[in-house]
Amino acid sequence: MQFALTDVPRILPEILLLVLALLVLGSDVFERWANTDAARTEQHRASASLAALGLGMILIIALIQSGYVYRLPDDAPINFLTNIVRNLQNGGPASELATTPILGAFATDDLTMIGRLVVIAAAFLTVLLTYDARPTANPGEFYTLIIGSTLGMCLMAGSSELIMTFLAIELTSIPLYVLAGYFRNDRQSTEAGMKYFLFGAMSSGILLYGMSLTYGYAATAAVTQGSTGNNLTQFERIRELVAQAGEPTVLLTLGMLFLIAGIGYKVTVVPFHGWSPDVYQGAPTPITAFIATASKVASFILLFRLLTTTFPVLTGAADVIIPVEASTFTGWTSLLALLAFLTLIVGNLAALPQTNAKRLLAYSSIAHAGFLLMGLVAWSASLAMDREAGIASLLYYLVAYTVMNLGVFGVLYVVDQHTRSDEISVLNGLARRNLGLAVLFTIFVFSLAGIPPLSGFFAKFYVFMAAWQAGAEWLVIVGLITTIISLYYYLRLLRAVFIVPPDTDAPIPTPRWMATSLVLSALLVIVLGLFPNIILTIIDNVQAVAGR
Amino acid sequence: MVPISYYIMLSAALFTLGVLGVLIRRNAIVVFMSVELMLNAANLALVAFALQRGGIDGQVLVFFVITVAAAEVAVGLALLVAIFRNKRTADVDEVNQLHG
Amino acid sequence: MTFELMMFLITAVVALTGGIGMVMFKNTVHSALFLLLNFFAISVLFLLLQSPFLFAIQLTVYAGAIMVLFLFVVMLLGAERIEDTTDKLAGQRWLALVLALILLIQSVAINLITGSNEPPMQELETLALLSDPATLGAELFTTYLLPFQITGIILLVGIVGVVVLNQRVRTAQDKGQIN
Amino acid sequence: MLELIWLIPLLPFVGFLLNALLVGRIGDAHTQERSAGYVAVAAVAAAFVLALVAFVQLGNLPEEERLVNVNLWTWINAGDLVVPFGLMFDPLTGVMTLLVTGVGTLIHIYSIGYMHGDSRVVRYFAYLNLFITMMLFLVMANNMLLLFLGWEGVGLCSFLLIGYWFERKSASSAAVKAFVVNRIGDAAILLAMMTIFLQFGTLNFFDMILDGAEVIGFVENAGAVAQQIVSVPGQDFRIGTIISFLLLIGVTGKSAQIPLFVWLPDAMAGPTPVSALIHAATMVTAGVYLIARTHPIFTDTTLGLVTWIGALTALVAATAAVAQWDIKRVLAYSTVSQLGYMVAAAGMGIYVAAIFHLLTHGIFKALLFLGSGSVIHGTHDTQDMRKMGGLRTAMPYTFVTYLIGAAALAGVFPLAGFWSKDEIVGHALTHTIPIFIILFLSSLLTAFYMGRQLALVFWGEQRDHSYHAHESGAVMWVPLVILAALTVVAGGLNLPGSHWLTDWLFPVMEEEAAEFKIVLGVVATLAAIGAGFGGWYLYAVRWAKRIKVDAKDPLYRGMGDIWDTMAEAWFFDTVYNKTIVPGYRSVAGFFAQVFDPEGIDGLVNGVGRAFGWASNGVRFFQNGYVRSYALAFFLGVVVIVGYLIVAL
Repeated sequence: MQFALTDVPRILPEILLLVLALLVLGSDVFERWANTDAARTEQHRASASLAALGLGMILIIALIQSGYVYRLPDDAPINFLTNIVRNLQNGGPASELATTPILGAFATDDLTMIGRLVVIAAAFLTVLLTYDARPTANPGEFYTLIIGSTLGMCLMAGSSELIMTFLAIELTSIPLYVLAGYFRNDRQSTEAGMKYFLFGAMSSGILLYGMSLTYGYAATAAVTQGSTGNNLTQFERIRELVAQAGEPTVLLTLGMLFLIAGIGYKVTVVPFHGWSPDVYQGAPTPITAFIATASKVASFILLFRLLTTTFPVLTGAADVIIPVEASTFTGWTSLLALLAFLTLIVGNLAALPQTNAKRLLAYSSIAHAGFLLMGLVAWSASLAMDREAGIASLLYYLVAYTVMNLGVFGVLYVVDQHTRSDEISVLNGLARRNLGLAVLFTIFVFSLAGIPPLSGFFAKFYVFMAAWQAGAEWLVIVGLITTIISLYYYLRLLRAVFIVPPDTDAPIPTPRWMATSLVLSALLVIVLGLFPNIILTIIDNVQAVAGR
Repeated sequence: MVPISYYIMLSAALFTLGVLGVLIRRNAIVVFMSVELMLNAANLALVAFALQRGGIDGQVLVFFVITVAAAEVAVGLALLVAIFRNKRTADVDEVNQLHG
Repeated sequence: MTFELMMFLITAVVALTGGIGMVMFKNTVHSALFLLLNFFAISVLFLLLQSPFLFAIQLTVYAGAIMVLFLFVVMLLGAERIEDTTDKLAGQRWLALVLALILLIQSVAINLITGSNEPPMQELETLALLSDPATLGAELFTTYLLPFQITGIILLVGIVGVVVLNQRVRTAQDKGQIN
Repeated sequence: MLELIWLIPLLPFVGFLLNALLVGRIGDAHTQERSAGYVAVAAVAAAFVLALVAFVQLGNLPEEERLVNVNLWTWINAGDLVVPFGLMFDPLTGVMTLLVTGVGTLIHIYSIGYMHGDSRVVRYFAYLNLFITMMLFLVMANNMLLLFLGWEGVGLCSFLLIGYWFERKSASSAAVKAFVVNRIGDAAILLAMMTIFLQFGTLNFFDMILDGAEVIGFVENAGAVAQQIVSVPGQDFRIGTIISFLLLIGVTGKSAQIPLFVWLPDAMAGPTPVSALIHAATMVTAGVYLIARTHPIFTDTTLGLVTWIGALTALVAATAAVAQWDIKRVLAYSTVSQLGYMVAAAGMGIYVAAIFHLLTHGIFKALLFLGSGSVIHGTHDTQDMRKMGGLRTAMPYTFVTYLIGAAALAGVFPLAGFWSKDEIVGHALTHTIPIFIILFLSSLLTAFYMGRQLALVFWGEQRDHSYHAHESGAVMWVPLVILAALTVVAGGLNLPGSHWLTDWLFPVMEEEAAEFKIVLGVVATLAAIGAGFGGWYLYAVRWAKRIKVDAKDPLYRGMGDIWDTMAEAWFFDTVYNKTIVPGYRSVAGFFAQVFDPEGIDGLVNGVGRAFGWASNGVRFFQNGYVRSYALAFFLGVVVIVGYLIVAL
């Protein structure tokens, strides 16, 4: 298997991200060299604007490539412009090439494309948020790390092979460790960085052990079947070998468990979630937003691809019951159902007494991971149609989750910039200090709480529906109950914003680009709620790829 | 020839030792060393499986792991140094300002 | 008992000693040295497993670069001091021990369940091919080209990260006037 | 023209947008206040006119064609789940739309006077317009999902408006309480929607064409499916029973029925026009509308339950209304009680009567609330009736209109309340005797507490002289007069003999006109007059001297604890506290916390505290030590692996 020239357009967004990262790395060098505030602001703005522009352009290129907005007809006239578009779209998910992953390692199907778009958009909005912020030290490096991490996430979304998976996770994580601890003179930030790092390193150990066991099973199966070829790390190959071997052994299941645990830490699933509240609270707010959204999206897509392509044999039921017959392990769906249950309970209950807004939202984000898992649990449905509903609901939820969390953390960041604190009490009387910001905040929080017609509502409704159809009724009921509980802490935030009088009536300014980022997120929250079809039609494409 | 399962068991034992180190040691550097031990244990199992299979892919994975581990160690130690500057300690238990 | 088995047993004992020593010894430098011992043992095991190339990089990268880095940081920070014997988390140690024991038993048990039917060993011809670094190299630049490139990016990002975290900038912020 | 019905909810929405985005930016506070009021009133009034036109046009269609579906766009198209963003207009929706926009317009006008001088009045009108929009979505939706949007939307506006005077602690906690309690009902509605979709494969009410394809509706096809039996281990249920039971839970939340009625009395912390519009005339009747809309899906089992819940709520709330001092709380419990009548009517299968009572009640209860608002306004924010008295001379318009409203509520011939309530009580006589007795008793209580209220507010001497009572301005009493006039004539909607409403709703309900029982009518009126007179006599003549500020009610002497129980609306936690020894608390701390008597309180804080206890347990593990997190991580792994080994 060789890398072909036609593969280049297929990974064009990734290549462009790399180029952008290198450009940004050097960007602040060309600005004034001084330690004055003005010079630092100048450096910061230079890097931020380059990063934002670049990410925006890559987003547009990826959109053109995807063909979701506009698909070049086959009989289009040939000219310079159409040639570019055609070449781009030939590398897109709709082309023939996309049916097989590049070198068996990197799939460029619709699932990857959606993951890419969400991740790059999240990075774009994050960078916009930071544009007007107090300048960071070494801005060029700061944005390079964000872009590098984005690249890793894109790779995670498309990874269809174990080595690639490991490398993509590391490429995502290493910059995030640094970013979480970026304010190295801030104790909370360094603490967040270290906790994230230690936990991440440990999890990658677990993940690797899971990989070795999975590989071991595949190797044993290959030897017994006399199969040859050096591609036992590909998801697809493992699935074939497992299928031919018949009864899956416990070794494979063990490997799968370790893999789930290793990725589970990234998607903040209880009991692998311990690091997340601390890191979310301690990390710089835009980084928290980025970790909570983009990294989770990529991880969920990876988890989905890994589980459904590698371990369809081990799917099982959506029930958590003691198996009646020996030797019937009920598979990863029941494991995930159990984890979803724990995640919902722990995430929502722990959020109740929090006094720090960031920490509260961290727990809320854990709780949302529980809802997201329900979309995966729906894979246990016997009908292909219901399984498709599961993946569609998962992807819709991921998109909605990303925009609303970026927004809500963004508002906190604006307030934080002004007040230098992220306790709930600093939100007091926000409605009087900046009504527009308060309204945006309300939109995001209501969406998180699942109030129609915002996208958060339909997201919840859809995963509930999918899980219900897959036979996880009990989980849906738990989900509904925890939704009611969650309302209590979301309302606490709103109560602070609208009801509790502030210490001071001094207005909180919203800088232009921060406001742009927030308004974009809010618009998406509303539009996706009112016209979910816009992306549901796109998501429909995924089912054809993943729905085997 | 040595049966492959011997290697696997040794690997399991080393992995467990690594886990134990993570759980009971308080010096962040040692915790990190224990993580390296876990990685090594996994590497051992990979190479053993690769031999049994007669394939090269296990070895390739190990190669990548070693390379990435180098990068990870560098970043990790840099973080440790940063936190040491702030707190004058490498004890993970002292780093617990964020909780609740 | 064949020579190979004997070699394996000796190295295995050394590796385990290294691991146990690393976990047990209170002094960080001692732990590091025991880990080094373990790395050596594992590199020997790689050799036994027909992987001379990995043997070499295990020695150079792990035992050479990484361990030196560890020791360097230990010395730099003066972090080699001995840990207190009192643990703030009561019961953590015992819980951890029990947990590790269970984990070990579980993994061994599972390996025993599945590992019983040992498949036949590979033929010598395959083994020779397998142990040739050229095979690995060729694979790296064809089938695994994409991951190989990504490794480069990871190293780059790692360097950037390290520089950012530890570069000394003479600013007001660093003198501790802010915060 | 009927294709343009989407303009009806759009107009108030435009009003909302104008008020929310534009009006707050122009001119000084005075200009803002005036223009906000005008914009809001104009938007709703225009919607009313449109609704009227649509209504007339619908009437011109042949009877079997009186169902218009207007799908604006395909809202959701995900596999099987195809839901349009679609509105409908049929006879039932028609009358609801008219009620919402008509009463809504009057209350908007009234608000201009009532809210005069309030500092955030622009926001108030914005919320009010948003509420009308959402309410219109609720009644005009042609599918469950859009109905749910309206359902949540009105809850949201109610939350915002109850907590409008958020400086008052009672207002903000009442708002939270209302929202959270309603959310319990909403969760049930969500479950109901899922079950409906799973069983019928659709969320639309009626068959229609969507994107050129035939789409079925579940209400239209309810008959066969609803009777199918599903087995839950140990028990067989009809599908319809499950769905309708879930819907019923939602109804008890929104329409304030037992056991979820507790939020409504507290909701009176909002401005009085809000109480009139949302918590009397429109939003709280959404539950009754929902039952009427989806009635084919209700099975006999659930309908029995519906009847009993309605009847018991009617009685419990009526007794509670007797024992209140706050002028608005009397009306609040009275609303709960009257909603009980409607729900009971729906349960007995006389949906037309339920809707009839919904309409008349919407009119006269709005009248009463606005009247009480006028009283509160004229007495400078006094709400305690012990501080009032003798207001009939100071506030003549308010007095006369209030008298008419009270008589209508009591069911005095020939006012609107007489006709609508009589239909329900009369049917109960042929349906189930105990229900009849409960409802009849409740109507006696109704007359009694209205007599008591009239006596306390308008008769006797002014008991507190800290204020000078005055009549409200024309902008406030004109709506009162209009509503009073409507109260007199609204009975004509469904007079025996003509029964126009029954005929009009026939395409939806397919119900025959009820037979009018003249004897019962006479007895009921006489009883109502008697009980009302009794209430008036006791409080205005007999005990007039014993009513003082902060004094106990004269009836308290004879009834003691029973009186307290009534005053607390038989509040379950009061009963707990009276009957269960304090030691019980330590044993079942959890329940003690849930059913804490003080507070919002009981429920919301109780839940918060009870879960707070649990969440502290969760937080215990989040102690900040990485090693603990790692331990939890590996504990998880080991337990799962252990499970795997056991399973093998």
